[in-house]
Amino acid sequence: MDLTYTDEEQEFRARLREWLAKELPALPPRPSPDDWPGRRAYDAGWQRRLYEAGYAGLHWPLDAGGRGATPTQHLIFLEETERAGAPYVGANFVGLLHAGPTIAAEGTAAQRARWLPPVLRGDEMWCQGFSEPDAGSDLASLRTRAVRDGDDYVVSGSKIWTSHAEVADWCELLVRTDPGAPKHRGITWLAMPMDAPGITVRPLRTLAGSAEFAEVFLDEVRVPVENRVGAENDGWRVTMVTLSFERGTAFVGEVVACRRTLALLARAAKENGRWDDPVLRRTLGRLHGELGALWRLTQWNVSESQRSGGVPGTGGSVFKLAYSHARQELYDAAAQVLGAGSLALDEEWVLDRLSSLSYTIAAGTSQIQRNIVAERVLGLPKGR
Amino acid sequence: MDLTYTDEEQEFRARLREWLAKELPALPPRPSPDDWPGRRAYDAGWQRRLYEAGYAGLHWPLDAGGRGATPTQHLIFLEETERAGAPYVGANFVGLLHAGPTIAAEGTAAQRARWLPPVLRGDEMWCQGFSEPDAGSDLASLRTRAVRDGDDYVVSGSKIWTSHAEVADWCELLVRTDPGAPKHRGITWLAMPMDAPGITVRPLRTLAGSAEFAEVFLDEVRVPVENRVGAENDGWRVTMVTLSFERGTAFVGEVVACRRTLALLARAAKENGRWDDPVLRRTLGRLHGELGALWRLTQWNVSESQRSGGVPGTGGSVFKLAYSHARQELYDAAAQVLGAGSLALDEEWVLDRLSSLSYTIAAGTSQIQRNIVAERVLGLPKGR
Amino acid sequence: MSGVDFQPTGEQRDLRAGVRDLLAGRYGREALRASVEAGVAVDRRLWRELGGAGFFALRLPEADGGVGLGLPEAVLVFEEAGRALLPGPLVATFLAAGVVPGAAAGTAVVTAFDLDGPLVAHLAEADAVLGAPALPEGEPVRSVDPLTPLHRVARPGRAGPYRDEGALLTAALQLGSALRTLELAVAHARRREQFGQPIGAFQAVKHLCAGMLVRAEVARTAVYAAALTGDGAEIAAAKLLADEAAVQGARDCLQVYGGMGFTWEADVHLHLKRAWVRAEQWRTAAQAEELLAADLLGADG
Amino acid sequence: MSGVDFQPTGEQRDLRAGVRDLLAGRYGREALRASVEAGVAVDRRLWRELGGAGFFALRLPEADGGVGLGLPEAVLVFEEAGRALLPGPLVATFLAAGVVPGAAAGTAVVTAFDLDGPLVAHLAEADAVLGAPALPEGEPVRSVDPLTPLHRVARPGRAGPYRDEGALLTAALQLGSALRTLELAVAHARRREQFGQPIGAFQAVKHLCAGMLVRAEVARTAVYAAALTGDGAEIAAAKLLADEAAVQGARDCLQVYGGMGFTWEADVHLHLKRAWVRAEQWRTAAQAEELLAADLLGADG
Repeated sequence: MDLTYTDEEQEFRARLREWLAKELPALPPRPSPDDWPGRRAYDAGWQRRLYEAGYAGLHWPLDAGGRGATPTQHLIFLEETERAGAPYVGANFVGLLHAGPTIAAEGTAAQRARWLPPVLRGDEMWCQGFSEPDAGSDLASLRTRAVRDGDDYVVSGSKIWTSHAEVADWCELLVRTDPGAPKHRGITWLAMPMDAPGITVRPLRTLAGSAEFAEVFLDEVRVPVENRVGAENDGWRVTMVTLSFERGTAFVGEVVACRRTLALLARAAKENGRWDDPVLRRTLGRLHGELGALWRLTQWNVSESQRSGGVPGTGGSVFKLAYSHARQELYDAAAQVLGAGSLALDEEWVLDRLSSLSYTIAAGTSQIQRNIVAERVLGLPKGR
Repeated sequence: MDLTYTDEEQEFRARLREWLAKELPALPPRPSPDDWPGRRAYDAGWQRRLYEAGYAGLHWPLDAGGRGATPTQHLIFLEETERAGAPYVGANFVGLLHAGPTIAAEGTAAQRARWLPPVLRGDEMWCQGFSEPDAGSDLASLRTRAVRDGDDYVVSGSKIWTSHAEVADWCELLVRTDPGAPKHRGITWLAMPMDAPGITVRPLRTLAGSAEFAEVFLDEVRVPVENRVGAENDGWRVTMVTLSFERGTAFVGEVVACRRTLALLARAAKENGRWDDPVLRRTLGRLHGELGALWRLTQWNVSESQRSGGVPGTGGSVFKLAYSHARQELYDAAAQVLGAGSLALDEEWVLDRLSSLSYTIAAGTSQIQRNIVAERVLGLPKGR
Repeated sequence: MSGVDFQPTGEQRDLRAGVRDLLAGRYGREALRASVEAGVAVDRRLWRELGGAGFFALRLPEADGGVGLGLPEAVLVFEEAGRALLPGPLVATFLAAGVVPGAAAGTAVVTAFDLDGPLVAHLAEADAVLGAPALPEGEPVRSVDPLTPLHRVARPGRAGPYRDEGALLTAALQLGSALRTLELAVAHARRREQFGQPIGAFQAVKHLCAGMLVRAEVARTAVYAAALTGDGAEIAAAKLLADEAAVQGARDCLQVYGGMGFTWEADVHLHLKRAWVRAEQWRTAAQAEELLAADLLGADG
Repeated sequence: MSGVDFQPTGEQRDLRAGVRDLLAGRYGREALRASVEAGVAVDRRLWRELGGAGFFALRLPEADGGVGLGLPEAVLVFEEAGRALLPGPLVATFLAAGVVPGAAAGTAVVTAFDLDGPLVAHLAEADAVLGAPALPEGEPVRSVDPLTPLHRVARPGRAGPYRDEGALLTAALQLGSALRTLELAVAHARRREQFGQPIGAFQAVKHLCAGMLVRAEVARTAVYAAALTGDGAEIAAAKLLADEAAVQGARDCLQVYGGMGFTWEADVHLHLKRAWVRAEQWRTAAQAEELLAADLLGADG
């Protein structure tokens, strides 16, 4: 057991820090949350800078155009960019962290050559069309149909919770190609061009008042068969394989951000006098301990995936259960620090509190995560 | 909505209070917890005094030798006896509160005449043989067999969690008389004399270190058919009917006792200085609010059962869920008041803390209670 | 019938049902969503209709043009207002009946200094602030609850003698909201299918709903009892328990709804945000707990 | 391999497995129950065997007859001791190695003033109290944990400079106990049938077990990390989280066991009672939270 970084890693961190210090002041101002084209341009610009500095696709394999970094280097990258207040991955999220790795792992040489370089350069953005209104926790029950017609699939149905749909060039789409097969067996993975006729994007307003997501309606959209990654009806496996790219780093930036928020909360409580209330002070102390432990759990999961060569453990579900709970507690504590001020949206923490409500739901509810942990880690039997 | 008592009830309370003030100082000293014959004699003596004063079987119907009191009078009786520190119902529990009411409701005239008067006078004690090692939450899966042989049933099997088995005269026993029937349909209710050959009682030590319960092993015990209450194979219904006698009063004494304990805790915290810790003080304040509300919920349930003529609402499960949780919180708070002193058994609260651990398990685990509430009150569907 | 009859009487049930019907007709889901989209919390016409129906004058003597009922009836009425998510300074206007001209009839809208600190709700929509000589100046502030507009004022006053009754009626609003989110969660759990069965058949969902019910029922008895006794500690307990039932109930409802609960279109967030607002009004959890602690020690000697 | 390798090395895994085997052979379930029935916590022969195996001298330099390992190895060893419910003042004796003669070899039994207040554990069985010039007089007190005898002393001393390391090693014991009660709960849930299926097939039971695992795994990383950094705040976090994992884990295990968990014969209560004891030792939750709060504010400026 060791928590010290190698000389090579420390040098990587130092170079990155230096580069961030030079680069960040030169960035244009951030666009407003509602300015989708502006956000796309901003995110693309940041990705381009990363590309030029050699940080694009850090964790992608070398033969996919990535840098083949170790999970620890990726962890350092995410930690330092968050600490420095660098832009989030934003509209590049799906391309860099999901669709891209899927194509890298399962695509043909031609598909890799077509789709991967523009992602790394920030030239093309992707969105994700997995969830459907009637297929939430039970994702594999998705019903969007694709029927083969010559060299195309003709796709009809609807998708939900699609971020950046308004500005994406491509959508990684899961469709049902064999309605007669067991639900996991009849699914196919397609890259759908977002400018194809028949696509309607409708912004989906969340309880935070913003339209961070969209619904995507598909009415006989034609997607070329050559856009299929993997075999027909093998899309579920294709998608799951991609998760092995995650290597425990999914929440690095968020945990760093939560710890920074907590420190700010403590300072605010000290300033407004609520620090003198032991109930609040001890709550903040406890959160300091919990978030510190979650940072260590991140390092633990990363070093586990490093050992196992990238195959994900079940640590992800354990981490997500603890983290989503701690994050909600963090913003409840923020409300305690603010008192009645927690009712005013001019305080950034109040919006963040609203967003945190999705953490026990999105990407697998806590209930589903507990089932996964109980059945796959602890070996408890499935119900009748 | 009204929380004031009628003149008649206030008079009942005043008379009872007066009687308790006169009677309690005359009681003999309490026997030690391990002195089973002494405890039986003590409990019998108290029941005799109640009988002579006209308080025995207060809530039993008049034609069963009871006083036909209203639920509110019963509530007042339980409240006042607890407040005054009168003896608990003790070894009379099953006779007065379960087996007796069952016989009163479902027994023949001869059975009522035989069994009820000795219960009211404190002459005969009952115990309960329902649970089995393999039939806990799933009580109806009980396996103790009874086979008809002439005028007897021959009973073999084992029972667990039987209080007062060492000193009881009778056991209300559930046995399986039709192994081929659906599990709720093949059960029969028998009154088993505890001096019958083939009965072995083995004390069951709990985690509190005491032998409050026993296991009862039955090896071809002969029980006369005339001791059967209700029809053969109708024992499940017979038992459930009895619950309608409960009328929301089951936890009256306990809630009163919890509130008294809480007041003592506050005083102890004030004395040892821990009252100055807002975390503890607010915890005690919250418990004061919760236990106060549970007292009101008791009154609510009693007045509901009074309206409905004794048919139990589903309020019992709601109450038990809230109460068992609050009781465990109460003793966790006691541990906070005591600090490291919570490790020493010379403090009465520490033993009570151990006992409180059974509250979310006994008489239907909290998990079972939540199922009941969800399915019977809220109408949620049963699982596949 | 003899004895403590804690249950609502027939008249009380009729009153509650009447208010529920009135609000269902006059402020149903469409009206609620319309006021959310318009960002208008107080509809003066509705306010006058409520006044005409005796909502605000419920406790005034009949001789003064009131309905002549008491706090127990008031909490039943406010429970329904909470269930319907009826916006506006209902509690302050109710308490102002007989004190501020027009409050009883619903021709005046009265708010209160019921939040700790400089924020005041519904200031721009109000004609008066309970117990204050004049309306203070205030800067508008974006509110977490779309139907509780907030202003920041320089020198906020105090809720003063109205604090207990304000806390009790606010607890009744919270109770109504808790009961409503429970209904919403149960209805969703019976309707929504995942993995081949209604999600309400899964124990995890069942037990969330059971927990909501337990909290709401305990809060209900606390609120009704406090209305009957008017005791300060019982009111603090009612506020504490009803705040929790409403806030945690809305969060659990959101969890049962899943992603749908995270949308603006679902009403769940409106219940949660209003519950957050009410939890800060009149008496916070910390204040209630301290008050109860003092009562506990005092009661014992 | 490059990079932060937080996982135990092969040697560390072997060490842990070795201790587990040693304790399984030397202090298995029968030995545990025998010492419970006899009411004897410290078995001098076993103590010397532990000493001979290097248990107490683990951190002493090899030149001084020790094993020459560090805190990371120590927490792995103490995790196993916690799993086996090994009784006695293990932590104090470990810390006394190299300080109190005989401690390293297991020929001396050393306890500590690790409880706030007048109670001292294992006083009658001890040869010395860590950091104290002599053994104090004490009155025996009945202990909640059958294997942690208690005495009340007139003038207790302080744990002083040993507090951090004592808290860390105690956290490791708690971690082992939390992992063990999880194993017990899972095994019971797979075996016990109710309503026609193993109770582990019910979501309510599954989710209790999943919660136990999450708490134990978070505590594990906190304990291991604190052993690596030796940082006071990280140690406080480790103690806080491991205390909770052990106490709540034992309670959840009891809930999964149902009535069987309430019996003296089941080991669940022994884990719970020991976890309660350890939670009061070296650093309580309140102390840990205050220490973490101070660190949080200090870290920020």
